[in-house]
Parts: sequence; C-alpha cells; structure tokens
Amino acid sequence: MKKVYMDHSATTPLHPEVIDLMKFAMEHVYGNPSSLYSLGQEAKKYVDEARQKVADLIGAGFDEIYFTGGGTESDNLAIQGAVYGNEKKGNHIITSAVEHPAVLDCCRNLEKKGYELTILPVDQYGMVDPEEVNKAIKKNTVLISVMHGNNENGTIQPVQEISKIAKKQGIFFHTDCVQTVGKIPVHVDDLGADLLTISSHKIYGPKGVGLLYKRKGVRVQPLIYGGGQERRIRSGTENTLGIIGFGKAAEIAARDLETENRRVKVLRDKLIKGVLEKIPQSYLNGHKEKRLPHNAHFSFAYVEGESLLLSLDMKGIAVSTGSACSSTSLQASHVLIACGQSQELVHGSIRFTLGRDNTEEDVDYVLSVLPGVVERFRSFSPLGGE
Amino acid sequence: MKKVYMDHSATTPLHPEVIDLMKFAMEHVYGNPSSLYSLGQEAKKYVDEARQKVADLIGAGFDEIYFTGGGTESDNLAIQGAVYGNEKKGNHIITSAVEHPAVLDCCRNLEKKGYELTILPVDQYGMVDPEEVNKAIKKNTVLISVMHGNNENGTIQPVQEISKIAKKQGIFFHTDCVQTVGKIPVHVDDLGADLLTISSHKIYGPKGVGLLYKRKGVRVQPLIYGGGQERRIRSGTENTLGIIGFGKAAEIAARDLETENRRVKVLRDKLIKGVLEKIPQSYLNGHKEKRLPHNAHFSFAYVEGESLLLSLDMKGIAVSTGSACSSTSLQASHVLIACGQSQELVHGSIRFTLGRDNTEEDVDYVLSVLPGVVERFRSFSPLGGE
Amino acid sequence: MYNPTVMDHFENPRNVGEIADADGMGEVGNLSCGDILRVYIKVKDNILEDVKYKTFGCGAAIASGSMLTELAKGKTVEEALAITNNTVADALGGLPPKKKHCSNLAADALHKALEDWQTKK
Amino acid sequence: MYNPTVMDHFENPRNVGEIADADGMGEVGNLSCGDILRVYIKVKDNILEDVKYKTFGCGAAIASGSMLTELAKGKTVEEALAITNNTVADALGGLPPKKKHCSNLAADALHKALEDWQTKK
Ligand SMILES: Cc1ncc(COP(=O)(O)O)c(C=O)c1O
Ligand SMILES: Cc1ncc(COP(=O)(O)O)c(C=O)c1O
Ligand code: FES
Ligand code: FES
Repeated sequence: MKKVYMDHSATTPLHPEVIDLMKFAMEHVYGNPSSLYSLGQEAKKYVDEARQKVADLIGAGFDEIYFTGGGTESDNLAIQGAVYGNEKKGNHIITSAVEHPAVLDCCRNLEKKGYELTILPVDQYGMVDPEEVNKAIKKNTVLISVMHGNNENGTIQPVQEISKIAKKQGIFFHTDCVQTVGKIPVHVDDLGADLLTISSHKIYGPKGVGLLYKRKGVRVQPLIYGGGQERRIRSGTENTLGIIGFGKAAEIAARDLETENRRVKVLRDKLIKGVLEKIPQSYLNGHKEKRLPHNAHFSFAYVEGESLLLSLDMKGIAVSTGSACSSTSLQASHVLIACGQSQELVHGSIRFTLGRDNTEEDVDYVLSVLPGVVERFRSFSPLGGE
Repeated sequence: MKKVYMDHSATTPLHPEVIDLMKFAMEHVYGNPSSLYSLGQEAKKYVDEARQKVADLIGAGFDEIYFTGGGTESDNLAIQGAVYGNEKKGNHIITSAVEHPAVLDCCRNLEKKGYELTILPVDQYGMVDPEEVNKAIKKNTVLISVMHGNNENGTIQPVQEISKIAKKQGIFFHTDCVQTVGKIPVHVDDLGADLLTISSHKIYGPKGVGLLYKRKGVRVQPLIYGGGQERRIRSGTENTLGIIGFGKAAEIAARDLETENRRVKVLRDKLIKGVLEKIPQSYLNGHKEKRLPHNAHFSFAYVEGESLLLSLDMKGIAVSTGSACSSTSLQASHVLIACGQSQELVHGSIRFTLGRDNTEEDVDYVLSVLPGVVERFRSFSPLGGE
Repeated sequence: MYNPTVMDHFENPRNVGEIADADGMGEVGNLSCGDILRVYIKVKDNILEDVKYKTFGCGAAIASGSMLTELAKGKTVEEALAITNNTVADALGGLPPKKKHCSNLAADALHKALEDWQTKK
Repeated sequence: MYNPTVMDHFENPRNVGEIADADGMGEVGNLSCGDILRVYIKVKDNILEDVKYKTFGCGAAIASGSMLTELAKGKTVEEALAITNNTVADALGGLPPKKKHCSNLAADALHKALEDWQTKK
C-alpha cells in the first residue's frame, strides 16, 4: 500500500545525514562532556559544534543557546524561568489563546499559583492583534509570549510588531518557533526575541532535545538544579547524541530552507486547491497568505476527525486532528475554538503538514482518497445532509 | 597507546546491543507516540515495551514509570514535585550531605524559597545513620531523600532502614538509584521507595533520558506543563529513540547484573589492593564492604586531582576527580568534606569506576602507571615530603 | 489503539442508516467530546425487529453503534433495556480507558429510543 | 581544555624545585580552589638570577608556575614586578575562563617572593 506521511508538524523522520552522523556518534562519542580527560573534551567539542550550528541557524550567539529536553521544556523554562527569575519586575504574563499547551498550560499553572495572566483573543484566522497586546500591558507585566507560527492552522503571528511593543515597555518577549524554524526565516534579532524555543524533532532531528535561546542579560531561573551544565541554566548530563543530531539537522535546515520550502509550498497549494474544489462544505483554517508553507488545515462539516484520521490511516495516509501534540485528549482544538469556529466544525478538522519526503504523487493520492472517505462518514452522520 | 576507561560512574558507552536496536529505531520508528495513526501507535508500542523493561528491572508497575530527560530531571521532579504537590502535608525536607547536586542543589533552592531543610551528616565513610533521620523528623516533614549508592566514594546507604522510618511516619521517601541500578539489586519494594530515580547513561544506555518511579497514589506536581504526556506528570514529545535504547539497556542490566558485577568486583579489589600497597599515603575513601562493586576511590596526600587526571589521560587512562558530574567546578568534593577529610587530601582524590569493557590487563596497566605519576607530582608539591 | 474487533466494526459498521417509519428514535450528545449518536428502532410484538444508527463520532462511537445494533436486534424490549455501555464495550473486546464513554453514547441512545417508543405507544 | 602551550608546560614544567639558599620565597594559597604555589628567587645585582617553583595545584597552576619562572628568570627586579597574571596567561596563549585565577597564584607568589627579598635585604 502507498504510504503518505503528512504529519510533519507532529514529528519528522530523521534526515539520512542526521542518521549517519548519529550512527557514528553512537560508536565513537561516548564521553561525558563535563569530564576533563580527552574523551570527555571530545564529546564537549561535538556538543559545541552543534551549539554553533543551531546558533547560526537563528542568528544567535554561541553563548545564548541552552540545550534542553525538548520544545515543551524550553517553553516552560522560558516562561517559568523568566517569571520566577524576575519577580521584582512584576507578576503579570500576556500570552495568546492559540499557543501550544506547553505555553498555555504552563501560564495557566502560574495563574493558579497567583500570577496574573492575560490570554489575548485572536481573529478568525487565529491572528493576534498587536494593538491588543498594547492594551493588555500593565505596570506589572513581566513577560509576553506569542508563538511565531501556529502548530495547528499554520498562521504566522505578527511577532516583530509585538516584540517592538514589548521592548518599548521593557518587557521580556518569548516566542515559540518550534513550527517555524526550518520553514520560514527565524532570526532572533529580526523577531526581537529575548527568549525563543526550538525543538529538534520538527526539523528532522531526534526527539527529546530542544533549545532555549536566551538573549544575553535576560535573567532566567532554572527549572532543574544539579551539576550546573548549560551554564547553570539547565543541569543534567548533556544528551550528547541528541544534541549532535540536532546540530546536524539545524545545519541542513539552514542549507535547504529556501529550496525545500518553495517545493513543499507548491505541493501544499495544490492540495488546498484540490480539497476545496472536490469536497463540498470544506473550509481552510488559518490565514490564507500568512501561513506556514507546509500546512494545510481543513474543517469538514458533518464528519468527526478521529474517524477520518483512522480511515485515512487504513489507506496509508498519516495526518492529525485537533491538537496533534496531545491527540489523546478528547477536547476539541482550543485553536479553532479561539478562531470562533463552531464545536461541530472543529470536530471535523484535519491537519496535513507536508515535508521533505512528500511528492506530487502523494498529493494526488490524498486527493483521490479523501473525498470518498469524507463522503462515507457524512453518510453515517446524523448531522446535516438531511 | 593503551586506552583504559575507568570512569563508568560518569557515563558509559552504549552497549553494542543498544546500538543495534537504536540503529534500527532511527530508521524505522519515527512516529510521534501521541499520534493515533499506526505509525504513531507503533512508536508508542516501542515506548511501552521499554517502559515494561525498566519496570521489570526495578520491580515496579508499568504505570509507575515516568520517563524524563535524565537523572537530574528525575531527582528534581521527585523533590520539587513531591514538595509542591503536598504543600498541605508539610514544608520540611530531609536529605543527606552526600547527595548528588541534582538532589542537594534542588533542596537548597527550595530552602531559599522558604521551605525547611535538614541536611543529615554522615560518618567518615559517608554513611547516614538512620537514627539521625529519626531525630530530624518534624511534624511538618513531607519528604526524605537519601541516595542508594554514592557516585563519588561508592558507599551504599542503609536505605531500607531509612524508608521504614519514613513509612512509619507517613513521610514520602525518595532515593536516587542512578549509581546502584545495574550494579546491585534495586527493587522498589525492597527499598521501600515512594519515588526513585534512574538514569539511562549509567547503564550503557543513551544520555538525556531517565525515569522517575512514582508509587501509585503518591502525588507529584509536574515541573513541565504541556501536552500531558507521561500521564500528565512530564509533558513533552517522548524521546522515543532514547527511551528505546534505555529499555534495551535495562533488559541487559537485569540479565547480566550478577555475572558482570562479580567479574568487575574482582578487578576492582585487585586495583584497591595494588594501589594501597604500591602508593604510600594513599587512602581508600568510602566504606570497605558496603560499597558499589565497581568503585575504587582514593585520596593521595600532597597531590592535586586535576593534574593527576590530566597526566593519566596522557597515558590513556580516563578517571575523574572530585564530583565527577560537575568536574568543571573548582569546589572540592562536598562528599569527602562531609566525611571529615581535610581539604588538601580531598584535593588529591581520584575515582576509578570499572565497567563492562575493563579487563585485568587494564587494572595491571593502571597499577603500572599510577604510582609513578603520583610520585612525580609529589616531587612538584610544596606540601609534605619536606 | 483499538483492537481488531473494534476496527472491524469501524471499517464495516453494521446497520448504519435511518429507519424511515421508526417506532422510536433516541439521540445522545456527549458533553465531554461533542460527539452525537442516534438510534432508530422498529418494535413488533415486544421484539426489536430492526435497529439502525447514525453517528457523528469517533472510531469507538462508530464501532459501539454498530455493535449495539447487532446486540439489540431481535431482542425483547426487556432484554434491550438490559444492554449497558459495558455490554457493548465487552462485546467489542474492550475499549481504551479514555474511550469508555463512547460506548455510553450507544447504550444511552438505545434507551432513549426505547423511552420514545414507550411514550408514543 | 588547555591549549598545546599550556599542555607542554604541564607535561614538562620548567624550573620545578626549591632553591636551598633562596634570597626570597613567596607562597600563595588560592581560596577558591585550595591550591598552593611557592616561588623561590635568587637575586644578584638587581637581576633574578634563578627562579624556581613548587605547586600543589591544577594543570593550569603547574603550567603557570613554569611559564612564570621562564618569564622572570634574568629579568631585573623592576621588570619582574611588572609581571602580572595576565602576562603569564598571555604567554601561555590563554587559559580557560575558570582557570584565570590559577595564573594569579603564580604572579602573586612571585611578588611575595620579591617582597620577602626586599624585607630581608
Ligand atoms: C508550537 C509547538 N510548541 C511546542 C511543542 C513541543 O515541543 P516538543 O514536542 O519537543 O516537546 C510543539 C510540538 O509538539 C509545537 O508544535
Ligand atoms: C547519583 C547521581 N544522581 C544523579 C545523576 C544525574 O543524572 P544525569 O546525568 O542523567 O542527569 C548522577 C550522574 O550524573 C548521579 O551519579
Ligand atoms: S470520543 Fe466522542 S464518542 Fe468517542
Ligand atoms: S584550580 Fe586551583 S590553581 Fe588552578
């Protein structure tokens, strides 16, 4: 059976060059980077090389990169770390309604602990209005966190404008770039980020490793205490193998950014056009232009996402529904709800996210299979069609 | 040049069987375990298999295992998690003076935040007296954390007796088993642990992955919020590759525990005997009998550890000095200081930790090289010898 | 995620559809997931002659509806009333813990359809 | 960790030892790391005729002592007084940030030895 993986925003396979390097590292790089003897220093050299590569990818300084156990940890470190580390500055956080749970649940937990939280609304495309940010700022605002690109509907936020507002008021600005890095240019100075999150496994690197970019001078309190690795910001023996793979993935992401994403965008546009044409009562979610080049996110009236997903899986097509990163939860997508979509329509949402391995044939295959599957479930549905 | 790696308590190379499985997984297991389609469920199956293996290794239930980003994170999750998660029960923590920084610094940080902390003293072997635990308990004690085996001097603590005391008083008991698992039997019920830490890279698995054992019913607040993975205790996309390698390493550790450690102990005993005989004013640190089978930790009067380490490295021998996990720090080992050793002697401490790859020839080589190196530095030293 | 029996009923759901001249109809919406299941019954001489369902629901809902109709068909009203979500889930060989409520949808819709028939009678 | 120059001076330290009839001796202990370095000097006609050192210290301390003695030997007292930890660290081609204080040990011990000579004179 034909296999089409179109869930690259959930995770990506390892890039073949990443695999090669990691295979080498598994056999040869086994020292502890904190050890003083040559075997340890050799491991440290590999980690530092990777650090330079990820720094280069986002225009950061070598010393501004802190490796973590993934995007979720980086988001938590950025937010909890900045808030706990700057208690004298204030106790009010601003974020948006469409953030990843790693940001949103982290902020909500701080709210439970007594911090003030403003969750900004979004428009129908899931876009934050910078004017709303301005209005939400209070005397005690210490941190604004707005993601760069949305993991569900692919909408790209006006991060530059928001960071300018933050800067003017002397408020720290964090942005989750897990979905944008490697897809569109991510440069810490262009974005005006004080803190920035990246995850390795979304750019063809291994899972379980990520980074926090922390601008020099920004105070962050650690989440995890111990041996003092990562310049005391994130203790724990370095995930050398993961970091080495991440570094390679970053190098490739920088190298192939333009060509690969131009290619994927053409396929994605064909997919969107085909789906909207072939399937009645299908809707594209997210912003039409200001969206990630690999994302096509639809709602289909009168069908439920999980059954669609399972049926597509039986036909070899891997996609996701709702909030992909926690699709074991039953809650309807908070992102689409925030965009004002009805519960029922939200339930019929499916995300296609294309990647390196996808071809035009893949798109054609999806377009040949999807309409029938949607049609079939509609015939089962007590909603509509009557 | 002959290469002798004798720093297995700092980290271990990947076991060849672990490498093989990880190589396979790198190519074939790339789904996100939270994804509902078969590729995701396949990855979940591998993660669950690993979960069963680590559970089996320590006699835990499948549902009592929470994968984390390493031993340091597990220690922090256990301590911060239990303390924040049980604020109604009390705000006093008891730990020992010889804990790993992942426990000690985490506790000290809680003390800064207003929690009460008792750090128990140890005897000259680094042993905690259970009677002291009893005396330290207060009405508001919520957690006792005492490690199973020490990472520096190898002393094994009377964990069973301590956990009994904790249990009697209804206080949670955490034990860091990073150094003992795979070396001596570690069974959650035998040890009486409510919370227990293990790290993969000390048992020939990959770095950057560990686990927290949490007995059913013990409340722990997460450190990291997000998608709700690991049953909401530790959010973040699972480090599938790392977990798969960890699982395999656990399987091997269980399988080879007895034979391998009997073998290593013979070598270790030869090393201790040889060093003490050949080098005047050399002292064995830690307990003579109640010690890890692979650990030989010495202090040499009138020499400084780092120079010894570097010289041995030039001769192909990798060992560590002071607190190996943070050997970039200049502070003298807090463990040896807690044992009442003089600053100078502490400075001349060297840890040999043997492992699977060591042979009798390795020991002979060390015994042929070490005395000369110590002698040479003594001749440089303004201390003693005059 | 689902066992082969569930997947079979998901792939080839039995008795999907409506009964134009149904004697009873019951619809249940699940608050926790927003899904909906509707059951139609045809009753003759105290026997459920025909049972059909429609659902806007997850895989487990589709399979539960399918299994429910198979279980209920040909049963007496009393037997049908004794069908619970557990009956359905068990007949499916079990559902994942988070999906237990999906079998409720089916059982509850059947009971509602029976009530509907009762009142109309 | 250390550059090749440092490693060379660590492996083959110059002028290790004592001067039995030294004109000045200076010993410095470093509080942050507990290490010790001792410098012996022999002064004739305002020139440091001989300089020797001993250390209980890390690799950087051994290399710093070695480099210091090389730098100081044959210098006038004034020139020797001008030697700072930076002079030593620079001559070694740099030290890791955490190891900067090790070169202090050496420079400070020299200055103490010169003081000692001054008072004894
Ligand atoms: C926008 C966004 N932020 C954070 C994360 C979490 O990163 P990780 O999966 O590495 O924990 C993800 C994906 O899961 C994401 O899409
Ligand atoms: C006793 C002990 N606890 C915790 C740790 C930390 O584990 P990890 O290196 O996986 O962060 C170590 C080793 O570094 C250790 O020896
Ligand atoms: S999740 Fe709604 S019916 Fe199953
Ligand atoms: S660390 Fe003490 S002299 Fe270098």
